[in-house]
Amino acid sequence: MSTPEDLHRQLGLTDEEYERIEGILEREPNRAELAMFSVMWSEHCSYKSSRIHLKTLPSEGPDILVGPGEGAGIVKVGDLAVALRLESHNHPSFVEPFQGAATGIGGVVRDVLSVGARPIALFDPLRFGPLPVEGRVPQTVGERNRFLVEGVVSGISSYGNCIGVPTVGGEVKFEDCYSGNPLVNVMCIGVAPVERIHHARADGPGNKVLLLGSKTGRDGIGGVSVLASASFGDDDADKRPSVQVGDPFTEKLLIEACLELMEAGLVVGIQDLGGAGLSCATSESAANAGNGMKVNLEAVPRREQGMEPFEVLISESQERMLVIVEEKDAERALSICDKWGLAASVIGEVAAGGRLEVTDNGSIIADVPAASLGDGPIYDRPIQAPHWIEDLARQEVGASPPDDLGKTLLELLAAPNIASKSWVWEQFDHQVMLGTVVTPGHDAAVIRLPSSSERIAVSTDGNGRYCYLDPFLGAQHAVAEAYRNVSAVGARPIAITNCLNFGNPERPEVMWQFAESVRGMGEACMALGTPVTGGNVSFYNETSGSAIYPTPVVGMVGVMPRDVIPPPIGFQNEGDVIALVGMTSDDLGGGEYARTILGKIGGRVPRLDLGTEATNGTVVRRLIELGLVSSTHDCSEGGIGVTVAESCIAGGIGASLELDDELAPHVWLFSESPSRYVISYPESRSDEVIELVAGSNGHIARIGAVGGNELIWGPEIRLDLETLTATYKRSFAEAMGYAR
Amino acid sequence: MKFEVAIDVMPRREISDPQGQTIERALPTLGFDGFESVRVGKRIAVVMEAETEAQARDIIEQACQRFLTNPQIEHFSYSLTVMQGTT
Amino acid sequence: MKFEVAIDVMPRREISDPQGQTIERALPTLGFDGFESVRVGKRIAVVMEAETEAQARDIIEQACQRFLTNPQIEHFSYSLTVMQGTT
Amino acid sequence: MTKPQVGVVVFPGSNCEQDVVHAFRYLGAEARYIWHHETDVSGFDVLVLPGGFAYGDYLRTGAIAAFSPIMDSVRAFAHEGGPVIGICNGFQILCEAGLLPGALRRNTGLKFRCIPVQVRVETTASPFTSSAGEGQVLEIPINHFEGNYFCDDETLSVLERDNRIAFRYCSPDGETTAEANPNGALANIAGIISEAGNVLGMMPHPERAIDPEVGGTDGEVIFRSVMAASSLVTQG
Ligand SMILES: Nc1ncnc2c1ncn2[C@@H]1O[C@H](COP(=O)(O)OP(=O)(O)O)[C@@H](O)[C@H]1O
Ligand SMILES: [Mg+2]
Repeated sequence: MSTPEDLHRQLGLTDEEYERIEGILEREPNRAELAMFSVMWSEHCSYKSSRIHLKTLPSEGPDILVGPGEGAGIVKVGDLAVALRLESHNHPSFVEPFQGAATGIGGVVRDVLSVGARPIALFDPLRFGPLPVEGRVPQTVGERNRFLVEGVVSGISSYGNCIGVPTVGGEVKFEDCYSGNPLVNVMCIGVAPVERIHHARADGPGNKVLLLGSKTGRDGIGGVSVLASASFGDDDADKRPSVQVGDPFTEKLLIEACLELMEAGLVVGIQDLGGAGLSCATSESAANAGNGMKVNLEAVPRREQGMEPFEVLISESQERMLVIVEEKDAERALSICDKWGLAASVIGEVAAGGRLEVTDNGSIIADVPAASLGDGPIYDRPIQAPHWIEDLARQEVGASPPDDLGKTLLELLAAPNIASKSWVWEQFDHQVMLGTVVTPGHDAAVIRLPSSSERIAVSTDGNGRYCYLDPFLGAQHAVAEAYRNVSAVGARPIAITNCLNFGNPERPEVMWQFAESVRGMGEACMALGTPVTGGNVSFYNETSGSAIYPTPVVGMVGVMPRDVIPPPIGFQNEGDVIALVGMTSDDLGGGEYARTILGKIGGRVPRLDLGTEATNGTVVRRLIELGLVSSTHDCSEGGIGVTVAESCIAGGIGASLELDDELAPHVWLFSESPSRYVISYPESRSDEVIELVAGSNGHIARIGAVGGNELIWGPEIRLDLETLTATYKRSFAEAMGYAR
Repeated sequence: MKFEVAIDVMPRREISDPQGQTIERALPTLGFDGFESVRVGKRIAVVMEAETEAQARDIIEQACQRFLTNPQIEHFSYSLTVMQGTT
Repeated sequence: MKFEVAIDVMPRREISDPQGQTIERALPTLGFDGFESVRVGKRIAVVMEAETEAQARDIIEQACQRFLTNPQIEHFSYSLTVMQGTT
Repeated sequence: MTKPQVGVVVFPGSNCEQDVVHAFRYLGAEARYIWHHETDVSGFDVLVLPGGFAYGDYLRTGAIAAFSPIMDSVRAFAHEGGPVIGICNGFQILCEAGLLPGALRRNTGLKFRCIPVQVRVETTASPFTSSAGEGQVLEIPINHFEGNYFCDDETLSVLERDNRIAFRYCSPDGETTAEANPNGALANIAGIISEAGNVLGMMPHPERAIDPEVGGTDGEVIFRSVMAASSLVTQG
């Protein structure tokens, strides 16, 4: 049994934090209040360790309508507002991969809905420990990893497909460090007329507060169960589910009902219920409008009997939204919910004066200043560069060439990190809404917007291995690669959102990785003109004291006019010239060749010149706009070798590459120098292309020609298309245990 | 010996069961009254060979715990009968 | 009276059951031996109110035939118990 | 000529209704939504039950939706000879409602599949395929977890005898091979027609193969056929 004195510590609050709460309330908090503060002031809700760093990210620009702070960031595209949000659901997905990933989709969709946007696309950047085929981890660990991939993909498929929002892109990457801690990040894009953006604001004292969606159960309150065990005995603790079950059907109804409420002009303010449940939604929306709120807990529909008031207050039950409406509209709002078969009830009203007053059948449960819950502590945690950074950088990777370059290329194409992920995205409805102009499997997804002359292109990218070796540079690479992917389909990048996955921030090395990553990301975004519209921080990604690679993931949005046609990544015509935009140097460090072929994690992360990145991206976009190219493909993991092979496979046609006399063959083939694109165009267009690139200070070199049904490079590589295709397309399914 | 085993896997009570709830709401609209709660789980029907009943039970319990159910969200029960003419 | 009803819905025998087959194939690779056949169906657990047991059975049978199962591919059986203290 | 009037039924959980409406409008028809609680379908020439997850696909796909109030009107409309198309979830609902025989079970691969497939037109003697060529191969996407068509032997022989199999999964050159079957469907069946010939259920999504900007145009022939048939009826 815990004593009241150390209750706050068991809830994760420090003594100083507790004193601060007493100061705010001018008395001791009661149990419900303590529960609310402990959840709201947790790292997850308060961003207390990350805030001072996140502040430094550039967040303004001509295309930005709403920056960090709302449910989702918003950029302006033509007459439309495009909302974007990237979130993590790492831990829940480790515990129960199917439900964890499913509810992750549910959460990020509600974030986008909460700013008034209709969700139109989903992305799923994923990181797992290695599959058994790689032989990098013990068999049982590999099998567990495979089980996680299987479950996470099914969960996303089940939830995303049911709600009718297409999943059009993502990543699946494998590194040893994610075995005990997979990363399940999910991104949602939404769209709304500019004039219909909504905010999480409870304006207008007297307005009614509606709770709609699923009933409230004891979900997600495991962390504060000490409160109950302190008062009711321990056996109660197993009544609290550690896993939440998603209900995509209710989510779909929630989307339609909320959009109908907004279209009918009934919504004064709206907020999703996520972390900290009602506590957060009520206090935040009230505080955002400088108001308070009166909440009657007895009006909250419950899934279970005998719930304690504090449980109702902090429950994280899924598929719920809070909507503020004028009193006169409450009836109509309720009837719209009823039409969609959704439970809804008035649970309180907006009050002047700034206090959040919670009652349950007349008795006072909590009475706190609404703003104080969101106004948590902020820490400047100590940072220290880890001692191993320099050793890793000094590692020698790839001085001597492999015996058989052709075999090496095939091994890379078969590697789970590189092989086609069609096994994954074929389980996702990526076509519903008829907006997917460029489907998964290309550099970026291209989505057309309803009645608009613009389209958007979106890519998610992140390279944990680079960030492990150099978090500053690694984070810049994440931004640069996204920039390249978006440019490769012809779109002008305009903004990013991010999800920053790190270890325990109380450890100075982790905090250093975080600070460096944020600094790198900020500089890259500044240089490439893509401000940060918001993001999400996931700390404490570690098992038994060993942290994941620092893994910032970037979701980038670009725009392109409807009449610009995104080129395919596949080569198209016999005889076309293959050229490389950008320069290749010895950049095997930290790359896929070093990891997969040599089994080494080390070396120097490729240097990155952001000016060159911008120039080359601009050049490629210009080439696309003018219709000069037959294909474009960004060149990243696995270098020119993998990129050209992918273009052959996608186009169903071979290529012969010319020898390069400056770099060693394996370096030229597999180096991951950034800022490069492999393009192809008709010989007749050669002069125009070269002139345009040279005139923009870009670098372009002819590297071969399209044709035949083999990939040929000097005397050393001769691979027929069928072998390439089978290797690339089947390996992932096989690694997952599905021999097809 | 040959056994017939019927395993019932149900969502744990405190875990929400959207499927059951949706069916529960649908029943009265289809003219079926009186239903107070509906929960949906799985039934797994197994025929197996084991030396003894104790061994059969042991295998079933292990298979349930480790593979057939997820104890985080489900619980299971089972009944086992000896198949006639197989002893 | 209040009744607890457990309805078992199984795929019909002559119809293949890929889910059951997949589990059947997976079990030995996980070290579980002796399984000869596995079939997967649904279990629906119901609490209901009815005047008499006969009425309860009638409702359940109708609900199963018309709604809870698809007789083209499934068959059902059920067991019903009176809940204590509710007569 | 008046435009054909297409009614697209919306169940809670439907999610392809906007795509179907878009596709018909793109081809020059009038298309409107019908909420599942409505019962009046007068004025429509064609009814479509679109894809999605009506009632979350809980219990069985289509099982709950089959009891929606609109279904009696759909039944009456079909009874009077009006053309009805069920696509994917719509097909599942039509089977559950008894408007088409058989049932759709889980894909044998136990995975959801969203891929383009080829189907062979098995009959042109239907209002849904009259503009197609017999044996023509169409590429149309599928998007389902439960598309594994099943019926008993007797029903199958009746379907075959009466020319009521509309489409079968096939290879690009028109062979109905096992590899071309994406879900284990009996006899590679991708779509069937009712006894009276005016109700079509199919798993592939023709509405996803109509607007060239987001997929091929092979689905067009199906919608065009039914539009032509309905304008014949309208002009009557
Ligand atoms: N989990 C996933 N979900 C959906 N699409 C995916 C997923 N993983 C990979 N893809 C698709 O495969 C393409 C290639 O992935 P990746 O190799 O990570 O791309 P790149 O190297 O160009 O960033 C992505 O653009 C995406 O469309
Ligand atoms: Mg790419």
